[in-house]
Amino acid sequence: MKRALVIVLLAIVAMPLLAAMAAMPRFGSAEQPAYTHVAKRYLERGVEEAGAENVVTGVILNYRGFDTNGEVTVIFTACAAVIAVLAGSRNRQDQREAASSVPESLVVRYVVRLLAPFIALFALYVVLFGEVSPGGGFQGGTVFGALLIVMTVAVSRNQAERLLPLRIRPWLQIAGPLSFLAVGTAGVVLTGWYLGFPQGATAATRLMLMVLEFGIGVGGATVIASIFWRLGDEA
Amino acid sequence: MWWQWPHWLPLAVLVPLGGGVVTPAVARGSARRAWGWAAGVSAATVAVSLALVIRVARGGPFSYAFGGWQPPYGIEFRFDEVSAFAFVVAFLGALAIVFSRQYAPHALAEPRVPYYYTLLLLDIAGLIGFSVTGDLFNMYVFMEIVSLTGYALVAISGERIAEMAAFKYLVLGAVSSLLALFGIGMLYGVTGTLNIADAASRLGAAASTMPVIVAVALLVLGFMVKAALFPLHVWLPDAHAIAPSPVSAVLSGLVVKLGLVGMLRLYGVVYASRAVDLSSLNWLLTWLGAVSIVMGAFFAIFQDDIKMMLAYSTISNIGYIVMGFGLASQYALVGAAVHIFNHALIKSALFLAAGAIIYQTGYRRLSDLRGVGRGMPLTAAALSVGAVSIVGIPPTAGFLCKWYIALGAFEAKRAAFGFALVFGALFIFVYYIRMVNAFYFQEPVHADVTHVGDPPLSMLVPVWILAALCLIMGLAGKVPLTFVAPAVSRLLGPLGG
Amino acid sequence: MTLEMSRLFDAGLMVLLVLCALAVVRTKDLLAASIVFSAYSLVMCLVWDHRGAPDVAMTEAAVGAGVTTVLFLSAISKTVRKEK
Amino acid sequence: MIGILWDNFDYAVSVLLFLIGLYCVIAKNNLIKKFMGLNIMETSVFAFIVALGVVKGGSAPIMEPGARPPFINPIPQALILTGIVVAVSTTALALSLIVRVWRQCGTIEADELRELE
Repeated sequence: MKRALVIVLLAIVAMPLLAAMAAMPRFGSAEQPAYTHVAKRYLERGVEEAGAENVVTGVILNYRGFDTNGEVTVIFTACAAVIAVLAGSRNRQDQREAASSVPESLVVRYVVRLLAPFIALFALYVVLFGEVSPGGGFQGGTVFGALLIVMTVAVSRNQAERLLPLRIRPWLQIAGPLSFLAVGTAGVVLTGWYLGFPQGATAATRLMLMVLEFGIGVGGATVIASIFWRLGDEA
Repeated sequence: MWWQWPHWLPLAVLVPLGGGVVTPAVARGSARRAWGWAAGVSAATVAVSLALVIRVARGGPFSYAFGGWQPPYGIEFRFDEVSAFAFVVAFLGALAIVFSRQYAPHALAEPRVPYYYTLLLLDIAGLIGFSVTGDLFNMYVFMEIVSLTGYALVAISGERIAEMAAFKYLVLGAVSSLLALFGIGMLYGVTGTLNIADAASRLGAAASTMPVIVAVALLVLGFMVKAALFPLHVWLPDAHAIAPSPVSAVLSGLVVKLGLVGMLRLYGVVYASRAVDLSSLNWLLTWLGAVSIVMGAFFAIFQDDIKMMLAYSTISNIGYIVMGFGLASQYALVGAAVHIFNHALIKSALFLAAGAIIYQTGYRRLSDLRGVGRGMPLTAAALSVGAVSIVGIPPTAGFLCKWYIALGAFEAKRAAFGFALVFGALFIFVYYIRMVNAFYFQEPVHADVTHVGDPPLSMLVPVWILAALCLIMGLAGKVPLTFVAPAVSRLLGPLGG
Repeated sequence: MTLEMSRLFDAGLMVLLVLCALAVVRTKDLLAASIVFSAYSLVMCLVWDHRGAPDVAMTEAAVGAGVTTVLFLSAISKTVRKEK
Repeated sequence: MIGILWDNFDYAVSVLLFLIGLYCVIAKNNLIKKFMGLNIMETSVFAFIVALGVVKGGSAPIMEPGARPPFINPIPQALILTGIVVAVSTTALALSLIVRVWRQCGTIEADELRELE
C-alpha cells in the first residue's frame, strides 16, 4: 500500500520534470544559451583574464571566486558542526586503546607505509598543477585527507594525528577561509575589489592563486581527517 | 560620507564569516573568551550593516562586483530595500549572542560552547549573504551555510529528542536545497546566466516556457519547505521547540525567512521578465497561506509546552506572509515584506523571554508556569508585550503589516481572505490569552515559581530591547512600510500593480 | 561515426549508472550497499570524464567514491550492518 | 516527446536517477539508507548540471598548447565542484547525527524511532 502511494507520488513528480527536460535547449548544442552567453567570454579570454590555463580553475578561483569562498566556509561549517554534535561524548583515552585493538595485517601496513610518500607527492602534484591540468586545491587536499584516513586505519591513529599537531589544528581547519580573506584583502589593495586579481598571468596573480590552492588543500585535508577521527571517537 | 565606502557590502558578510571561523582557535576552549569574541564580532556586524541601511535609505539600491568582474561575468552583491533584512539579522543575532552569555554554559556541555558561537556567527553570515547576493548560485551556497549551521544548532544540546528533530530537519532541508539547486540549474540552462538581474532580462527570450515553469515550481517548493508553509511544516515544531532558546529565536525569527526572502528574489526574476504567468501559483500560495494561518493557530491552542506553542505560532505567521505574496497587490506585498522584519523582532522577543523563564524556573509547560508573572515580573511583562504584538493589537508592531495584508486582500478583490486573516488573528488571540492568563491570574502549581526573580541582565536586557522595539515599531509603523514600498513597486512595476 | 560510437558508450554508462543506483536501493546489507554506492560514484566519474569534465570527475572520485564511502563505512561500523 | 527525450537522453537519465534517490529517501526505513538515497539524488542533480555544459565534439576547457576548440562550458563544472563539497558536508553531519541517535535510542529505523518519541 505504502509502496503504491510512493510510486504514484514519483509518477506525479516525474511528469513535469520529464516535460521540462524534453523542452530544454538541445543537449550538446553549441547554440544553447548556456554556451553562447557568459561562458563564451570565459572560454575566449579566460586564460589572459583569469591567469590559469585550466579555465575551470580560473572560474572557481577568479571569476566566481566568492562562491569558492562560500564553499570553504561550508566545509569548515561541516567540521564545526560534527565537532559540536559529537563533542565530549566519551573519554578520549579509551578510544585510543579501542582503536589500536583492531587486528591489523602486516602486509597492508607495510604497503601503506611504502605508498604513503608517493600518495602525498601525488596530492602535492594535484594542488600545484591545478592551474594547468585537471585538479586543484580541494582535490589534492582530499587525496591527502584520504591518505591520513588510510594511515589511521592501517598503521596507527597516533602516527596520522602527529602530521596535524593538535595545537595548531584549529588554525589548519580554517586555512581555506583564512587564505580567501588574505587574498581577498590583497585584491582590495591591488585592484580595489575583494578577490580582485591583477589582470593577466603576472607573478602576483600566480602567487595569489597558489595561496588559495594551498589554503583550500590544507583546510580540506584537515577537515576531512578531523571529521573521520571525530566520528571514530564515538563508541 | 562614511557609509558610502563601497567595501561595507562585502564586509557585512566577511566580518561574521571570518569572526565565526576563528572563534574556536581564539577561544582555546574557554566559554568566556568565546562569548567575548563572538559578541565583539556581532557588534561589528551590526555597525557594518547599519552603514548599508543608511546608504540604501539615502541613495537607493547599490551593488558590489566581486573581483571587479562586472555582472553577469562575476558574482554581484546587490543591496536593495528588501536586503535591509540583513540589518535585522545582524541585530537579532547580536542580541541572541548576548543572551547566550549565561544561557550557553548552562544548556551545553563545556567543549561545545565555542563551536556554538562559531555556528551562530556563520549562520548570521549566511543569512546576510543570502539576503544581499545578486547571484543565483551564490544564493544556494549561502542557503547551505545557513541550513548546515541550523541543523547543527538544533542538535547541539545533545539530548535525544534534539538529535532526532535535527535529523528530520536535515533530511527535509537537504531535499529542499536540492530542489532549489535543480531549479537554478534549469534557469541557467535556459538563460545562460546566473546573475539574477541578467536572468530576469534574458528569461523573456527563452525558447520554451516549460523548463521555466518547472524551475519556478522547484524553487518555490524548495523555498516553501525552508519557510515551513503548511503542509511542508512537519520539521519545524520539534526543531524550533527543542533547540536552545537563543537558537530558537534565530531559527524562528530569521532562518525561516530565508525561504521568504528567496521568494521575493524569485518574483524579481519572474515578474520582471513576464516569461511565465504566475496567477495560478499565486492562487495556490494564497490558499496555502490561509490554511497555514488557521492550522498553525489551531495546533498552537493545544500545546502546553510554551516553546512548542511559539513554534506553531511561527507557522501561522508564515501563513500571513505567504498569503501576502499570493495576493500580489501593492498593499499586500508591502505588508508581507514588513511582516518579515516585524515577525523576526516579535518572535525573537517571545523566544528569548520564554528561554529566560525556562532558565530561571526549569519548567517549560504552561501548566507548571502558572503564577510566573509574580515571580519574574519584568520577563513576563516582556513576553506579554510580545504576545500582544503578535496578535496584532493596534499600537504594536504586528498590527500595521497585518492590516496592510488585509487591505491588499480587498485591493485584489478577494475580500474573503481579508476576513480569513482577521479570523486567524482571533484564533491567535485565544492562545496568547491563555498564556497571559496562566502567568498572571491562575493559582501557581509550584510555589517556587512565584519568587524566582528576574534573570541576569545579559538575558533581561536583550529581551527588553526587543519588547521595546515591538512597541516602537508599532508607533513608528509607517517608517518600514514606506521604506520597502519602492522595492515592491519595482517588483510589480511591469504588472502595473 | 565516432560520434555515434561515443554516444553508444555514453548510453552504456548510463544504463550501468541506473543499475548501480537500483542496486544501492535494493541491497539490504548496508556494507554492501555502500560499496555499490562507491561503484556508482566511480561510474558517475567515468561519465563526467567522458563529458569533458575531468576536474569534476576527479573530485567525484576522491570525494564521492572515497570520502563519502569511508564516512558511510565508519557510521555503519558504529551502528548496524543490516537494514531491517 | 519520446523523440525529443532521446535527444535530451542525458537529462532524462538524471531525472530517472533523481526519482530512484527520492524513492529511497521516502520509502526506506533505515536512516543510513535514506542518506544513500539522498546522495544519489544529489549526484543526479550534479549530472544534470554537468550535462548542461556539454558541447558535441568538445574537449575539456584546458588551454594547453595544441588544444583545439570547441571547448566544454566551464561554468557548470565550477558550480558542481562547489556542489560536491556541500554534499559531502551534509553527509558528514547527517552520519554523525545518525551515530548519536543510535547511541541514544539503540535503533536507526525510522518507524521504531517514531514509536520512541
